[in-house]
Amino acid sequence: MSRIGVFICHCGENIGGTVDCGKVAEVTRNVPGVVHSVDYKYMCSDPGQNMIKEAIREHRLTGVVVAACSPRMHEPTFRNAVAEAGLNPYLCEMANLREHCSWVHEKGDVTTEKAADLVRVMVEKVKRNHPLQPIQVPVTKKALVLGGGIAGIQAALDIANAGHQVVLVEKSPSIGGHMSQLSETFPTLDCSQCILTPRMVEAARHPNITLMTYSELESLSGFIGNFKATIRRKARQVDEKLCTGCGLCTTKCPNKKIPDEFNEGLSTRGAIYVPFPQAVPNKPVIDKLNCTFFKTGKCKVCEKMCPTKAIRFDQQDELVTLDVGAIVLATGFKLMATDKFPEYGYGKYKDVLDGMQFERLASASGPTAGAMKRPSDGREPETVVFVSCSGSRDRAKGVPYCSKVCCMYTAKHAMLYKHKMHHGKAYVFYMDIRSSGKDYDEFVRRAIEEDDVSYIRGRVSRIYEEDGKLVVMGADTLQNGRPVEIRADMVVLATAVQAQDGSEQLAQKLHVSYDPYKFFAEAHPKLKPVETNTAGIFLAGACQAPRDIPETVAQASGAAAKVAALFSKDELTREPQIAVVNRLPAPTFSYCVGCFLCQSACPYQAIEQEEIKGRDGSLIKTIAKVNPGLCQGCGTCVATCRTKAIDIQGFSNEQIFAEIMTL
Amino acid sequence: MELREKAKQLLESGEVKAVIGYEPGTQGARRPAFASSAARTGRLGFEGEQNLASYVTRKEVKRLGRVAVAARPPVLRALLQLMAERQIKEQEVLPLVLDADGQVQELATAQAMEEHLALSPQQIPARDRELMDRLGGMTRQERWDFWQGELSRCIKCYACRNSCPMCYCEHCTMDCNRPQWVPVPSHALGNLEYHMVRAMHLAGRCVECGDCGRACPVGIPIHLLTFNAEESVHAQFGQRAGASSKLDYALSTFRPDDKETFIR
Amino acid sequence: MTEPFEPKITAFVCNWCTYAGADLTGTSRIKYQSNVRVLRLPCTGRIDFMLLAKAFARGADGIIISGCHPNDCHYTSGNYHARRRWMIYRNLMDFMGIDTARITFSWVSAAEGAKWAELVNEVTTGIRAMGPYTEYKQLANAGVE
Amino acid sequence: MADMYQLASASLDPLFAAITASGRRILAPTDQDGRTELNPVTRFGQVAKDYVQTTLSAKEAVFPKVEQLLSYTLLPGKVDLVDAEPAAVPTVVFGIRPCEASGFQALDAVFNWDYRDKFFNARMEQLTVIGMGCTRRDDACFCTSVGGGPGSTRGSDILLTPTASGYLAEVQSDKGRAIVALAAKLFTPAAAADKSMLVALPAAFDQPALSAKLPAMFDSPLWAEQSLRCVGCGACAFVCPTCVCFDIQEEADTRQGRRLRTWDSCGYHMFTLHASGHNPRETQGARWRQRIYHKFSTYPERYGQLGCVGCGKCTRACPVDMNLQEHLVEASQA
Amino acid sequence: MRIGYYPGCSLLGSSREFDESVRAVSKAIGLELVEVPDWNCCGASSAHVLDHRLSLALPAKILAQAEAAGLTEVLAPCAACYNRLASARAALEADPAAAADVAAIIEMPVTGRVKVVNVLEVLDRCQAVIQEKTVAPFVRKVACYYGCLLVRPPKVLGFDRAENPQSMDRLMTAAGAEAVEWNFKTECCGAAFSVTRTDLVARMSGKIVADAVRHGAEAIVVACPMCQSNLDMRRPEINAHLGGNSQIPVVFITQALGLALGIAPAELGLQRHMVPALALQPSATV
Repeated sequence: MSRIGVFICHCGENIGGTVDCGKVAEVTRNVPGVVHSVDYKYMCSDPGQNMIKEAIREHRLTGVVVAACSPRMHEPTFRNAVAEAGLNPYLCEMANLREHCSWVHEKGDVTTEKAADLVRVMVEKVKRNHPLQPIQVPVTKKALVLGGGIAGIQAALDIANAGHQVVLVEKSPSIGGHMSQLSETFPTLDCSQCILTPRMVEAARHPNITLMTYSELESLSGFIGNFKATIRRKARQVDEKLCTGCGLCTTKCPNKKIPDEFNEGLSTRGAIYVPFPQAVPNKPVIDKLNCTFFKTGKCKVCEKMCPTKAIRFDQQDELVTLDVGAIVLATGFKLMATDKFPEYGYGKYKDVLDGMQFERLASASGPTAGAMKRPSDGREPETVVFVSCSGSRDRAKGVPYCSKVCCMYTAKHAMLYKHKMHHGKAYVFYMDIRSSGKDYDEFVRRAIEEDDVSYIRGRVSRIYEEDGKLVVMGADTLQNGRPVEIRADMVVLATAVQAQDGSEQLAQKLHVSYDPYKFFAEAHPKLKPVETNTAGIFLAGACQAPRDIPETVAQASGAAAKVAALFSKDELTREPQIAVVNRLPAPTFSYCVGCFLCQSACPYQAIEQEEIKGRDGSLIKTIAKVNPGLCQGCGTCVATCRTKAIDIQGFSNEQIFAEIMTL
Repeated sequence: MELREKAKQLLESGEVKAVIGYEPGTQGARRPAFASSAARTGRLGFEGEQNLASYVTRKEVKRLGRVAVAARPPVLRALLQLMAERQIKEQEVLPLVLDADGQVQELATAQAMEEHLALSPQQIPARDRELMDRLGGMTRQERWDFWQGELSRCIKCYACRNSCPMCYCEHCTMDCNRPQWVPVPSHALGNLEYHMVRAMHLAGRCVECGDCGRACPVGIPIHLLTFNAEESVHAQFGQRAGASSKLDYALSTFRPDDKETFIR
Repeated sequence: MTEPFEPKITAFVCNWCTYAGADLTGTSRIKYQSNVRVLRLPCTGRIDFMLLAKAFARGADGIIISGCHPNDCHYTSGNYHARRRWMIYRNLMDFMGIDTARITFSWVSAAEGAKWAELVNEVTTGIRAMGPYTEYKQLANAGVE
Repeated sequence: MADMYQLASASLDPLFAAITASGRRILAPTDQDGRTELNPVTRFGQVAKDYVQTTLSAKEAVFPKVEQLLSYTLLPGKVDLVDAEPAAVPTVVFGIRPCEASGFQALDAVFNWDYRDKFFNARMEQLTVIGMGCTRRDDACFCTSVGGGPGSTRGSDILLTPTASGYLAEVQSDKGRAIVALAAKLFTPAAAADKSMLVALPAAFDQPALSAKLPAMFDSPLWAEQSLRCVGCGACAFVCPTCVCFDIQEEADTRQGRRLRTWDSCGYHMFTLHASGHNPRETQGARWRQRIYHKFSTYPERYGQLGCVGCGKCTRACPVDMNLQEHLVEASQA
Repeated sequence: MRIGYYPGCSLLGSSREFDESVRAVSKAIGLELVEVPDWNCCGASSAHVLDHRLSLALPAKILAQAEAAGLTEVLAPCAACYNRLASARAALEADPAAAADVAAIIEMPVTGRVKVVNVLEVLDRCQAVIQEKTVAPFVRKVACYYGCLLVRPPKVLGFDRAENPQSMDRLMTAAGAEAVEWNFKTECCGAAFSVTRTDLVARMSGKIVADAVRHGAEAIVVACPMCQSNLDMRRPEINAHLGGNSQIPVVFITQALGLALGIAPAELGLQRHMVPALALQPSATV
């Protein structure tokens, strides 16, 4: 006969303000099997937890129901408390009176009745709980970091410095990411590459870090502590060991007209190229789509040029499989595509740029060596218009969210322009200026007050070319929407920050969830900002949402800390809510008939065969068996099993059935 | 008669321990018949309706050893599905079929069975199709009343379950009592849930032989329920039970683009 | 004077998306009608069709089943299996004359707190309008002498 | 002691009217699109013509397929228990065959053996049986092999035997007389018993001899062979007028519940399955043997009567045609 | 193909040539126009700024008439009519209460069954036929001018791309023309201010004409009576404002296509323009 204790939490006014907790305690007291039922202001407080522990001893409880907040919040807390009182932690269940009742319903009898129902349901469940033992799984102390931008580099360095192995995978030929393209960085205007390149080099040199550039994740299986990742190492057509990075090969490539990704198409490169001077590794790669040899079968000029004979036209992609215990996602962002702005002539007029292109234009390592020359004719732009929120906060463009970094970099751009062309005129069209952050607003004020950038509060309706000028039609909403027309030489659109291409597919490979805009979703908006819903996979940087550099670095270190914590133990403890196949004494052995329909239903290949043999060794029958290491406890097999031979510990048929029968 | 000689020969040679076919029964009916020795093959024939595949999984029959079975298409489908569900092995059963020119043919391998089946298209008998369409044309309430009327006669004798070649579970859901999923008594709820479960458990597994309906002593067209389940599986997922000895169970597989219209 | 009919609605939800989504509804303090009783399961893949039948047998007037959107299943494919199961089950129930309008299947993600509230309200109002599922409630006593 | 009357065909409608008027419910064979079922009727016109047997037996009238024994509610610290009272309505079962009528005595033997079952008796007290002698038979019939016959009065309160002009009514009991009293003028005393229209049915085997040899045949391979084709369902038991096995089932939620009695069958492998997993009747052969032994050996031993009335309902209901008579003949020849 | 036809007032008056050319082209490509019986004013361009219920009731009545006549789609060539009908339909679909109210006013059911389509949508469907029946390719540079009403609000109309529509360009290219890339495809022409603030219209339409000319267009192709009349009828004021003398003709898409299909200019009302357009006929090209 079960002896259940019920503990109703007021959660201050959160529950108590809506639900008559005393009443609930009284009602549950009369439920058969309940020997103790009380209510208290804060069950999660020490005195609250002590009440539970004492009650367990005093009333020799065989099960505990804590009616409080969501089990997703405090289940561990109370299970620990119960365990400390010597009861198996899995004999404790929570009824969700807060998130699922008091917070969503009005004060009144019906709400109190509902609360009582929720408690009764859990009482009946816990009556049918069984003591469970946590499952121990080994941890592979090697991390996989996807993305070699500042986020990935930072995370890799922190994990490596904690003494663990890291594999840093970057899809492009060099690490560095977007940050390596930036000219200066707000709010300090220090040179981006100057602060980034040392980190890049450090990562490359670090004994614990294995760099895999020009590589991508092919597939992933396994689970926390025990992932198996397959990486595709795309063929560079260059033997990295032999190559010295002298760059001779790039000098004579006949095909020179390929738009340069690093310079955002503002300059061109050859078919064999090093993405940028400070690239890490500083080894060239052959762009097969544009390589004359790969297109026509002739050429091989670079091969002739190479002093170390490092060119490999026959090199193939290779697949590498890695065992890793944790994964950090740091795949970054992209800017909204040009075809989204016909009304701004973006992609149509050479002198309408996006923010990243302007960075290259302003960068000392850029196509103009930092000189302000507009792309179309190389003339110095006398008038430049900066349009913030190009796409951001615009439902019509499918981006209702704020891209966060634009206000700041637009101010920076205007400043950089003014610093290079004191006599030039800079206008900024904006909706609101969002410059919250250390020294951020001061920075914007500086642009307006010291560098006299004219900020116009209003949207731009259209940009068109008229005799060599870009006519920007907009409105000034601070002057009752007076139409504004500016004849500019160059326009810079602060286009929206969007999730990296292919992030949806990547998320599906990794089984992490993502938001409607394909940014990876954190496990909890506040309390688990770097975790994903899939244990062992963490997030860093703009792949989760628009982020500026300081935030990205902070988050990356956060993710690294999580990984380090995970790696601090040799084994990790997993919840025992997994499937089991029932076993009975001979001659039945099990209700399983061995049809193995469950096998194809299992997402984790966790269902194995078990042969039952008689004393003489003869095969009696073959039944299903669950591998506790692989089973994650989804229960799909349970719903598939006709004989009800498979069940889930903690969500068993008897428990769920009783819950239904209580309502 | 051809089957008799074949049976004699198989039994005498010891290739099989018994031959399952049909023989004349009461009131001119045909019924399943077991011949475990050449002497007992005298009345064996191919004509009969029960799905003989339901015998091959019974332990009483398994103990006999390898058996030959007079196999009309539904029987073959059932045998293949049983192989897919690992209840029998190729070498345990020898299906016998009549070929085009009336000769008895052995289908020793699953492949041979699959090929033979390919010749005879699977379709629901016109009478049943007609009734199903009639039901389809009814309002929901009319269908409810129809089935409540029919099922009120059910006495839960389990003739349908026990005649079904795919109902081989030693421990049926009906026998589960922790928890007692389906009420044992044959009151309205017990009957409805029993037949609901039976149909669901046969969805994607029913070979559409209609034996359940044939077996029902009180004449409830319960086979329409499994037909419905099997048909919606075929219509929506293209899979069909008994097509192959390789498991392709619609309800433990999926396509990410499965099309449904009702999930919000 | 009889009091107005209040439907009994049982919801089967997965732990990772819809249960979390319903938590979010709470944290966002979005109010909804209180008729629903939520039963938490690991995954929609775990939801045996018999659970639905039992809920009706136990007197539910309406049922909600909800889990992760396709592609987003925490267990990668539990919801796909569930979807297939429901496609067949729904057909069969309709064929048997069971009122499928009383069962609402839905995908509610951990981020869709508002959607959960909407869903519950729509269903509750809808079922209230349909009235009690009397014909099913009567089954348990029909045929018992 | 049996009083005999003539009953004109035309008198049956007024008789039905009188019975109904007396507040009795009449159950009689009716034709439901091809199936002969026992259903409530009020007019003789509703009664099926020219039938051999109903599919189910009339035992439902006294031993329903599901009946409630008690209900309970869980209260803190105690259980509130309510006994069920059988709602027994005065019932006349009309037109069942002599074989089936005699089945009631086999039921009575069990329900009143050591323990008097209140539910059965309450219904039995309210029951009047008006049997109908057989002018037809089919291949499943073998009443004459088990001590019955097309005109046997055993178990009937009134047995009607078709005659050229109408029916011969043999009134067997006070219950029968009570019916006659309801419409006395319809019954005209009959001098001689005209049973010429009854169908002839020679006995197929020597039952006493069979019963005698059964104990020695327990280990015969015959039962296993005979039962190979049996699928182990309960159809035979459920349609049988004498099969009395039942199961007690509790149906409960977590607060209240009820206890029900429902038909069961010794043909099921679960029937004798022990909690340990051991099953004394592990094979269908053992279960088939049990069925025959129970009816032809155990019953005579314990109750001094057979557990089989030769109605052949089991044979007709069986999905695989396990013809009982045929198997009994085989056994007696073995 | 059979489709409902709602000419609206302009097509009977100031823009008869639009009506004529629509009918002519439809005939040529085997499109049967069924005029909505007993149709009334759509309410543009004043109703929706004066009385909300009226602005819903007027279009609702038209659609109800169409439905009663067994039509499922109504072609409204006038962009203003098209916009009003579609907007009202959407508004009523979204607000059952309003729908009921309006139904009471017009004493006809409001079901939303009848869809509203504009000229470009319909012609777009008939691309294949048009291409095969084209006898005299319209080999000219044209500026396709959609105006503001055909594509906005995108949520309601869901037709083409609001900022950079393509359908007319497609159609003209198919007919042999070269659709120039220019800036004012959807800019406002000044519309109803034509009468009250001619100066304003001159300025706004002026920009449009100028930009079309600047991009080398030989004709402006339109699908809206209001645009057409502003760019055409107000040309003197426009030229005065621009201080130039642009003679670029402004024709309806149906007129342009009509010529390509070999229909006589007169049937297309090509002679009715203020700025001479007859020169556009193929014969004149050689």
